[in-house]
Amino acid sequence: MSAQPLDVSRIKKDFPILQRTVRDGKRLVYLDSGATSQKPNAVLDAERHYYETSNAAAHRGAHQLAEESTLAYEAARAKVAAFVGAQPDEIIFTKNATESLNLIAYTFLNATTKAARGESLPDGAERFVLKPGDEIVVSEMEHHANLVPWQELCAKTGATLRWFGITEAGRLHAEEGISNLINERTKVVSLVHQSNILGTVNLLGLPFKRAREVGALCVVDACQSIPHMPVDVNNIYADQGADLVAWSGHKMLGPTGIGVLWGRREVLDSMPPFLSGGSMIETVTMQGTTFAKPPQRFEAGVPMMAQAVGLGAAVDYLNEIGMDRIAEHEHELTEYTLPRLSEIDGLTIVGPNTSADRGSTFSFVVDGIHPHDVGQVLDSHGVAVRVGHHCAWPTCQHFKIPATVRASMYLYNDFADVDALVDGVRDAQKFFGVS
Amino acid sequence: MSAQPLDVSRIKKDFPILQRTVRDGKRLVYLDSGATSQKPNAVLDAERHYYETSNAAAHRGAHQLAEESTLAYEAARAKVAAFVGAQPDEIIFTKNATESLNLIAYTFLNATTKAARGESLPDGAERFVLKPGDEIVVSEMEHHANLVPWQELCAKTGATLRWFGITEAGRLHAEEGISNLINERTKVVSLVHQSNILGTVNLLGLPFKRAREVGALCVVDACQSIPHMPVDVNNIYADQGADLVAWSGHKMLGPTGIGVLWGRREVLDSMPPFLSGGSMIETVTMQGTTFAKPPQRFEAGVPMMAQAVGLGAAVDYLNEIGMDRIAEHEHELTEYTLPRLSEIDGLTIVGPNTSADRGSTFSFVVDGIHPHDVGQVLDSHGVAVRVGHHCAWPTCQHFKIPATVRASMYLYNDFADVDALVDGVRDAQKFFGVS
Amino acid sequence: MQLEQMYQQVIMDHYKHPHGKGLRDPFDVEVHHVNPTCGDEITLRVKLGGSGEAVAVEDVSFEGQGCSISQASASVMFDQVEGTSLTEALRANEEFSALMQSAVQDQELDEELLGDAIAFSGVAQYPARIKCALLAWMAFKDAASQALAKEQTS
Amino acid sequence: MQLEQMYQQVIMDHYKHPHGKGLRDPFDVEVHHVNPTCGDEITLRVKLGGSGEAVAVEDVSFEGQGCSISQASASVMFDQVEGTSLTEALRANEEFSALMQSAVQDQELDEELLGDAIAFSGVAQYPARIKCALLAWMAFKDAASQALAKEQTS
Ligand SMILES: Cc1ncc(COP(=O)(O)O)c(C=O)c1O
Ligand SMILES: Cc1ncc(COP(=O)(O)O)c(C=O)c1O
Ligand code: FES
Ligand code: FES
Repeated sequence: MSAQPLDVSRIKKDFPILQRTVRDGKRLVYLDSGATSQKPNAVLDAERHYYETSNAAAHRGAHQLAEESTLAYEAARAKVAAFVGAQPDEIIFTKNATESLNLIAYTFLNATTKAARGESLPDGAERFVLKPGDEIVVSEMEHHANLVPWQELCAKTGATLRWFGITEAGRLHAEEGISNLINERTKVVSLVHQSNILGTVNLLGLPFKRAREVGALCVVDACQSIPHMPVDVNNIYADQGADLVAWSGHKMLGPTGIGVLWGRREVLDSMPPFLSGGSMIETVTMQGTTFAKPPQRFEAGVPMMAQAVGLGAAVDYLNEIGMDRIAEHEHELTEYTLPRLSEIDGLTIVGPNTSADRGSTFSFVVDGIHPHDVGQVLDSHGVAVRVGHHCAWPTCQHFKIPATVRASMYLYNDFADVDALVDGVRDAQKFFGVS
Repeated sequence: MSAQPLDVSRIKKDFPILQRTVRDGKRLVYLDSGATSQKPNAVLDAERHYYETSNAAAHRGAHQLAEESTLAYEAARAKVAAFVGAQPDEIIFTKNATESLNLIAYTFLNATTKAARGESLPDGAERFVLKPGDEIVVSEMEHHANLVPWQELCAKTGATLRWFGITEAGRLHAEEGISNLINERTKVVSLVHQSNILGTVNLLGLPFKRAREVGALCVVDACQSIPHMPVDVNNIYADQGADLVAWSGHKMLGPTGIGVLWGRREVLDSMPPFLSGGSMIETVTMQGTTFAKPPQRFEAGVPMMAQAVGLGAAVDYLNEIGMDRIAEHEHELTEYTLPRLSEIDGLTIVGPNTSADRGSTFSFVVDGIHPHDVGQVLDSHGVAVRVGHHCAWPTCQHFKIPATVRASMYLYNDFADVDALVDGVRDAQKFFGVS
Repeated sequence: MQLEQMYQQVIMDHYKHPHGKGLRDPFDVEVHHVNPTCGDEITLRVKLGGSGEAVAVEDVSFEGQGCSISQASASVMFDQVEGTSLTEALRANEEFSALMQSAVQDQELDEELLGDAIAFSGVAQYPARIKCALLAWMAFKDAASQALAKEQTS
Repeated sequence: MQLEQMYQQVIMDHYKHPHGKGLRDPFDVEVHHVNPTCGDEITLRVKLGGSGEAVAVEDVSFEGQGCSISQASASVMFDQVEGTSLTEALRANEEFSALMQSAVQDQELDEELLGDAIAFSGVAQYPARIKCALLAWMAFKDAASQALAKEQTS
């Protein structure tokens, strides 16, 4: 265990919740970071400090608290920007990644409905105007957050949804037929970077290269990648950035209630507003309104200041450890976990069972026991996993299973946590008499 | 001061930020609660406790933390519901009131665009389908959050925006012409309950009675009323509830990053979803999706659990003091403040200068000094006010002023705070040589 | 909380040897219910007989897929409602819902109406599993009320 | 931080007795800028003269409404750019922007280019007022570059 690049026992101490026990004194083995991560003291302290010293509406007041609050909020934006190699004014704070992705989908709806009535739109907004027959491309391994908003958009505009399939090995089926799937009618290609159910890290180069050729917008759902590996939004694949990248703050040690959308400057500039109201305007009369530049254009209402400050502290914490070391650590967890799980008779990993281009998220099913029952036994051992379709129901349908057990790991997990998982699964087999 | 119904000096102790000093040792006099309120220890403790013991994605896991998190989140919903006389499943958590109001406006856009393509909608959704010529009624004293979303909706659907004016005294102009303003073409009447700039508490009975007659939806922006007075959403006027009520959690002692939307059960049931993604679905396939019942239908993605828990604690705190006592306290502040401000030569109150049907929010202008300069002098005294158009620009335009100084009070303010405000204004007059 | 409190022996027995499983003809109404949190589902048919006060549940048959709790619950439900009067069946349904709320509220329960279903009291301690236990009962309630409405309008 | 650090005497003088105020003819370009946070606005006209390297700011005139800082800043700007070469004027503009960033970054400033504008160093300590100080300068920059473009294409 000494080979691990992180001192996990020290890291665990930074997370107060990991000191608690569950189910009558069991050590908590938290393997549900894919849903939301735990928060270190540094983040909780930063939030509390903000509330106790500088709380006020950012960008709104003329008093000292408002100034401090604005500076704290904008400093957080700058930290998040630097974390992904972006400029501060390319970072929009949202409540979660779902809002970030909906913001993109609604950009199309808003541009389309405004264009239809001859309303004015920002320069470059034509690419967001859809007509029946236009196509939107996703994949079968999307989280519902990167699927349902596009289905809804199609229902409202007459555009057609198309998708990449999944290979038997749990990889994106991006080789054949790609130039048919992504074609002149394609307006947007929106793909998950790391699958939250399979753990697959998708090589986005091929689809996005083709998307560029046909002028389609390239969107990345980076919920499960940015918290776990170094990601430069300007270099997500083959020296090129995507156009828009969405992810959650609460999955990368930040507070609940915060997500992020990054957009290339020119792309954000060309987008009409989504949520409208205070602080996203330039001038307002009863007759009409003009809008501020990004990022303000997309941050209507009093923002989640404390959560942004907390996310800034999370970024500091991650930087101090180093994202490359975290990625390496998770890779070692993966190399340890895959064979340990494969040892178990009757257990099938759903997703890649090789450690290349995959993260430390492991979905599996156990013969003869429903995933929820496996999860229940694990829970009685103090092992917290998620069971169900993980908001990636079509992926389950693809593999013809109703649900999986999912263990998703992070910097605070170690081999002992994996061992507890394996022991728990074996115990479930014993309990249900299938071993 | 002994006549005040609240023991403000004790209450101030509950708010750590009120113990700090600003601008070289000045006592902080926080008069900007209209933008966001300060947070008592009880709220900060509840949030921290949540993170340290139960943090996990609500409604998603099968483990003990997820259970605790779900229970905590739903308990918060129940508290908020009881606080406004509602049922828990009528309460939707959003990131702020702006999102709540946009959710309503987008309900119309979504119903309209889906209906146009013959897509299926929930029973009763026809009332949300707009056509050119349909009308939306607001007022000239709306916050941008209850104005711009409707302007945007009109731009996308061809509906027409109409509005109530403001009387010289700063009241809603709701007497004459009401049956012309609200007519058979009116689909929604959306009005602010208490103006965030004028302090006016609007008597919604007349406009909403008329709205009911013509079958229009009744929407209330209660951002500045629910934190300050007892409000029963089923009895907002004349024994009847509105249809939908939006407000902010962060303005009622809750954390930043949380807002609320209440809707009558039948109304929510009839609304198509707004943000889509995880946990708001019933079934998902690549071909199509069906949606969960409210409130889940409107809460896509991992929710702001900690913020909801904090808001629940805020509700407990407010209940313990009693909303009627808070309202009485603010009324006494109003009765004290209005004459004290009127004493000042060259100061004009923008808004009602009588204490009936108005809250303790005071906008004013001072002859010969720009509001921002008044605010700057106040700031140097430790008095935190807001200056500008307060996201109610059309109200300023109505009164032909560019901006105002706004002092907005809450349960932790007392007569001494008012005195500090008055002294500060006089000092500004001295500083700028206008007295 | 021990695992055995949730997975009581009766539950495990019903899970391994479910009663009444498989879709049968004839039936008045068929419903399909899904548990959106896990994707599990049940298809359930109801055939009513008699009329007025004497309406009885002639047959209830089901097919589906789900966890041990949901499967066992369907089997137990079959025992409690099959062949009884509709009134009795719906009261058992109410009673079972009350049992599932029992972690939240303290209530007097009619053990007779519940039969083996009383064994699900441990499940009520696990909020995430309550939907599992209720899946079949909710489907039955839905199907029975549709069947009744059909009968009354025909 | 004392109030006097922001409201230095020079600033108060310019505020009370602004230079160059009022809209004048002839002009090449007129712009209208608004500070969205407060609603204050400025209308500004620029007339360029000469050509090539020798392009000069023949006149800059303005009208508007705003706080003391914005009004004083417009007056100071007038002094610095009126009659100078466009190059010089734009450099002063750059320098003033740098001064407004000085709370954030330490920088060497050209006091000659800034003239009275150096008095705004205290304003830079108050982030909410920086936009006030910049309003006129941003309007000038916008107008001047439009005027130059116009000249070059005509
Ligand atoms: C891949 C992926 N996309 C989107 C989401 C949605 O994120 P959020 O809950 O922050 O909206 C998640 C996590 O829930 C995810 O794993
Ligand atoms: C009357 C009114 N409506 C709407 C809002 C917007 O609220 P939020 O900032 O929570 O979106 C505010 C406060 O900013 C307000 O005072
Ligand atoms: S886990 Fe699906 S019904 Fe129990
Ligand atoms: S306050 Fe408007 S420009 Fe200064």
